[in-house]
Amino acid sequence: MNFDFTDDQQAIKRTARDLLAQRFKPEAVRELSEARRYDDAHFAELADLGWTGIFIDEEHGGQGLGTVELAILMEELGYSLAPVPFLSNAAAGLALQHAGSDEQRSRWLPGIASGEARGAAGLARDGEGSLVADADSAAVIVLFEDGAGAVYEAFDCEIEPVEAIDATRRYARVRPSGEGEALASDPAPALDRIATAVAAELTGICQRTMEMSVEYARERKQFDRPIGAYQAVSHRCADMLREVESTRSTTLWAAWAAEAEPETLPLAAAMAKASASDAGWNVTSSALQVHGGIGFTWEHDLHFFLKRAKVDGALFGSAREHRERVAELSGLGAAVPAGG
Amino acid sequence: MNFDFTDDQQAIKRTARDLLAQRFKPEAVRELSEARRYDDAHFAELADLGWTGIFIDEEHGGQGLGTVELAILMEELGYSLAPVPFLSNAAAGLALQHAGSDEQRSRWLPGIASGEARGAAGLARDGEGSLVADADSAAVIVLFEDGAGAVYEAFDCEIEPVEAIDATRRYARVRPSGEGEALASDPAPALDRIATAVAAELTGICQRTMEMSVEYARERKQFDRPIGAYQAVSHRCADMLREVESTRSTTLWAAWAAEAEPETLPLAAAMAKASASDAGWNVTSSALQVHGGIGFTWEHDLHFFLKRAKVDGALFGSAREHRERVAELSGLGAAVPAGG
Amino acid sequence: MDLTLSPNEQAFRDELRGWLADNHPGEEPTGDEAGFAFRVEWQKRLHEAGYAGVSWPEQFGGRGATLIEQAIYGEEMARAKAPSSANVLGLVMGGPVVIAHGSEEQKQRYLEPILSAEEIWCQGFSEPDSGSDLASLKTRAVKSNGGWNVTGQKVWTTLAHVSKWCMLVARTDQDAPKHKGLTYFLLDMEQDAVQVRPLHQITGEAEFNELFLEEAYIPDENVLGGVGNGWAVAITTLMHERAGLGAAAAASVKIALGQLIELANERGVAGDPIVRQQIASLLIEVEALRLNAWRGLTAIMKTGVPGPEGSLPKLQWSAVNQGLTELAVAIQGEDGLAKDSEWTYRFLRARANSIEGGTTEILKNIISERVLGLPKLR
Amino acid sequence: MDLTLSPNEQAFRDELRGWLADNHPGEEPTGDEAGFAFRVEWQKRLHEAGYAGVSWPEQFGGRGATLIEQAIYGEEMARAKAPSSANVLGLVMGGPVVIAHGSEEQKQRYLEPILSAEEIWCQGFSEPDSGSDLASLKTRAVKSNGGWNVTGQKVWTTLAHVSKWCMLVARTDQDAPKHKGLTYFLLDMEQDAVQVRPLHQITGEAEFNELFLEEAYIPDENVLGGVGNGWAVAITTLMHERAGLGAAAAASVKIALGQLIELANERGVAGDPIVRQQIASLLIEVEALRLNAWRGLTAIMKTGVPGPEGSLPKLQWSAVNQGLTELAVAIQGEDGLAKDSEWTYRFLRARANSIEGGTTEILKNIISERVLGLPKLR
Repeated sequence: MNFDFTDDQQAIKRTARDLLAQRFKPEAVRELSEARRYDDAHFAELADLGWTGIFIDEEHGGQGLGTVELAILMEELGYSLAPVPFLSNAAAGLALQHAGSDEQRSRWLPGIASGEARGAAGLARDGEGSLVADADSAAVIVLFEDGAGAVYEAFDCEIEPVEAIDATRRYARVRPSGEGEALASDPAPALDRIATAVAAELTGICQRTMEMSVEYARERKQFDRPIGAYQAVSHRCADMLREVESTRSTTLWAAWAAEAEPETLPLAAAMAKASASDAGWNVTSSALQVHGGIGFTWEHDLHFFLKRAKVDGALFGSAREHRERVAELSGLGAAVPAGG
Repeated sequence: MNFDFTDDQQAIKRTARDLLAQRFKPEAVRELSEARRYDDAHFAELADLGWTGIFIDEEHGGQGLGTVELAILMEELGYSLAPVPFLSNAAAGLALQHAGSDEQRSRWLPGIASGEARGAAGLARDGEGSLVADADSAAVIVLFEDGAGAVYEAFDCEIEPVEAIDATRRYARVRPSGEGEALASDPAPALDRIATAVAAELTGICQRTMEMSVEYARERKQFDRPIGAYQAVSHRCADMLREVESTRSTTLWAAWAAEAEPETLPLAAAMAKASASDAGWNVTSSALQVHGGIGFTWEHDLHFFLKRAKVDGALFGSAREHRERVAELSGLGAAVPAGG
Repeated sequence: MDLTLSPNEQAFRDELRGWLADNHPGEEPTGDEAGFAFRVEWQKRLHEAGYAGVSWPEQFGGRGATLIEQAIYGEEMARAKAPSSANVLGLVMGGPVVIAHGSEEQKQRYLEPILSAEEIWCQGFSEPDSGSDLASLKTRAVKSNGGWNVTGQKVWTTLAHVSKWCMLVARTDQDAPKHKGLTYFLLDMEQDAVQVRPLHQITGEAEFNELFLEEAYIPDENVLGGVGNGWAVAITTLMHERAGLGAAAAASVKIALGQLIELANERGVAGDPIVRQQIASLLIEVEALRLNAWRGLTAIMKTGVPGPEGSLPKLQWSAVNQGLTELAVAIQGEDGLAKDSEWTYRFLRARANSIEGGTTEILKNIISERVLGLPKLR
Repeated sequence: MDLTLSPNEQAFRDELRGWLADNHPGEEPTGDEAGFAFRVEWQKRLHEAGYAGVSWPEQFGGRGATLIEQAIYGEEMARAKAPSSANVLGLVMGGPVVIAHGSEEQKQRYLEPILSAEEIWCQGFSEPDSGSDLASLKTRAVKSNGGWNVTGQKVWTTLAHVSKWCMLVARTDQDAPKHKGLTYFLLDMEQDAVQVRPLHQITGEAEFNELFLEEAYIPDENVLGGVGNGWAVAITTLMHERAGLGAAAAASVKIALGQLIELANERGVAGDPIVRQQIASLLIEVEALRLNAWRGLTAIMKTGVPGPEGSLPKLQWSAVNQGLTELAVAIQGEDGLAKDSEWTYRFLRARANSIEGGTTEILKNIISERVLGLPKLR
């Protein structure tokens, strides 16, 4: 029983923390976000480092590592709030890696791993994806609906950009014209990994905004005391820690289970995403309250984190939807459709 | 627009506060509760004062006053935690007064008003009342089920005492043998008034336990400060005030509407009971946390309040049930049966 | 106890309601300048009808409305979705503070242009380092020929860019203790020493401004309430900011809840047991807020002092408004996250509700210390 | 990262699980005395099998189990619903503190009877006026021929009525500052100067006692860790109280959640969307608690210091246990309010969870000051 990362995993985390801190200084994140654009050099660099293919088979140009390594990267990408089309590409990769046919994998995974033909993925309703991250720069798009997945060539889809409240990432509405090609197998193992990856990103966002809050609460003085000396603030920060660490624990558990204990993955992933979606909003909005007026200004960086956390909370299933899944997997019987 | 009580109403409140403070000193409440018994002299005195018939027509031996006056008494009875079979007798009286036939009223109301032939009332399921206050000392019992009400002679019912967690009041399971006699009209106006009366009692319980908490937080010192100087405690007390005053406001509104604006009563009563059921538990359990270890001891009086608040919260509908009713009355369509 | 309106209150409401039906100017045009011009016109019309400064005594051009009438006024304006007045701070704070602390000359000079919206007012209290702790403000005023030179920075000054006058609190005595040594000034915004910079909020809009003062000049006659009395004068202003707002807030939140219920029906989740519980909780909290506000007013009118319930509406309003906008966004799922979706702005804007006009933490301090009598944290 | 048990850990668990299957003594008999005798027998059996004091070094009759093994031990005991040991405080606190601070003689004298349950131990720390603020305790020890006379009152002393020894902290120097001048004693309970009075809790049971000391005598050789070092010694005891409890707590709460799910099915509300959300939230919180506890242990084993997550389990346990018992009562409606209904006792008992062993407020202070490094309130 050991929660520690291996030396390799620790190296990945350190590298990611250092590199992303340099590439995505607050000014850089702000500039890209205000323009709602990416810098291709950023993504190219991550691809060269092999991050984009970290969990993809070596035969398809990846590193053949697992979901734990992906989660480590995702947490750091969330911590740095990197505006880079990584998550959606990884999501498409996970879909093809874990639910694609041999043919589908050998056709798409190399481009996803190298970043030369990126993928995007999202949930669909009536065949249409209403909020798919980075669909506008993808070569292949995977849409999930009712426990099935379909693969589309991007040029077979009508892709209408959507400006979400989260300006650190590009989103689009995706209307496939053709039928697309069904994923070969049950997409659940892929969806569970994707949910885990989003939970990891949220963990990083929460960790960062908690640190910003603690830092501010130490410095900011009101009534001749640092506000962090008041329990209204300090206990709020303690509650943030509870949510951050609980989300990290369940997320690492799910990431570990993905390869080491697959029978546990569905429950662990649902718990991780439910916990992360709630924490994402609770921690970032609580951080805004700690910062007071300044945290409500555009000039302060907090809102970029808060808005991405809000969107991440909904991507690939809300807290409520994942809790419902937890109930179903825990002896409470089949789900009752919302609306009774 | 005026929330103030009339001079008469203020006189009733003052008298009740003073009298009950004398009759129901903490030692007296403790002694009666630990024995799970009443002192008949107490009830007789309240009957002589006309409290038992305060809302009953004069022609039936009552004072012909309204729900506001009843609510004033109920709040004070809750504040003093008087162990006396008042609520259930009043509930039966409200049922007969507002849903009984002329014959039913003239038969039962005089005994309820004088206290010589007391009533009891409760909700039933499959014809059986599982927790009816003071059924064991009642001459007439009213059971409500599925929007209808039936009146039973006590001797037509099997009455099995139930020891509830609330030791300040006697309870029983009621199994009618006969059919009973249906209430003449829709019992809703009666049930709304009963819910309002219970909400008023909860308001008094919350007010009292809030005062106990504030008092304790002023006196109790830890780390060389009164604990009330710590925001973890003082903000907890501020939250108690929010719940107490909000419950009082909605309860007074419902009590006023009962006679002055009947079309508003259903919504107001549901809001009052929902608010009161939540506040009853939140405020008393929060008071226990403020008191710390001593509040967890039997020797401290707090638990008597906490336990009655818990039972009152369930009597005549839980917070959730009344919120569901609020939703139904507010443009969200018909209720969906719990369980989907 | 009578929760219906008295004949006089009824008459006041019916007259106002009728007037609004005939005079409502319709939707506010988009664009800051057009919107502002529109609100100026609207205020002029209100003024002509005697509906500007309803709380002001009649001798100063007001209507001398009772607290109840003021609350009715707020409710009716919200009900009718009437635009706000261009000079809202002048009407709600400026006028009342001049009436309470001003000299005869000051009353003659300032009051009428406030009512007519010819001179717009803004408020210069908060500073970057003085948010909740107002008395720690650093902006300093130095005596100089027949007046004062003021240097410092203010923030959250709504309307500063269109204002003629700023209610400014500055430190005139560096040596006096925190709460002493402050003075309340009326600053003429039309001078180069005053720089206004828009302050963008997380919604992207610039509802507020920052104010930079570099030796701005204020003549002695623009001191309000006497040198060194700034704290006392400012407090009365803030009192006026609170009074009667509860009822208006409740009315507008009730309208928002109605829209939320519409949304739930449109989205087919009105039957969802969880959504029903959430909306019911909000409905109950709003009703409690409304009733607490009215109870507070009747207590003041009866006893002169607000009851405990009067301290709650601001707290409740911010919680309810945040809760209902969050729920509205949640109900829309992914659609609710689009930047320009109907509810998104209100959802983001609501985050400030628990900060502006007294943070939730400060309000709970006030309740526990002044209402419950708990010891102050020393 | 490997969340499976290592071969050694696996072997430890399998051996224990097998032993429990063969040796579980069944249901504890009702009645305090019968129950206590039962737990004494049970501890003797554990001791014979080397399962008493698993955390103690082998040279002192323990098993020298790693933190992980201690956690496994806690989990397995909870899983098997094994009774607790009669001398739980002696095993968890008494032995470890004697081992850490005791002299050779003291180790010889005290350790074996703790393991064998021949001498029961209790803890005399809290006082009526010193709950969270332990260092303010007033019980005073005055030097007198070859020992100390102790006078004062202690509270929450579980097992005092059957104890031979009390871990007592008393003030030996009235003039020294609060945290100094305290001394840690081993008090012989078998003397008239020690009066034990049962303390009834809101459940009606008397799980705790009050302790009244009137010039109780303690010989010098019963001082532990030296005169004046009481605070430091007591802190190590409290540390031992925490370590490894998280995993055991998670295991027992998981069992309770299983019973709650059964109840929901029996009562026909397992399909209720609201109940499902509530139970799911509890399941998630328990899993997080379990994982945080294990993460904390692996962090200590790797680095020697607990990670931030290690400070959370007690906080989470009390919230979850209160939440699940409240929900169990709510699900039963009016039936759940009967004094003797299955869940009622647990529901009322749970109110103390956020107070005993460190109030939620104190734990959040510790987290914000020691884990997050926020300034201490001065």
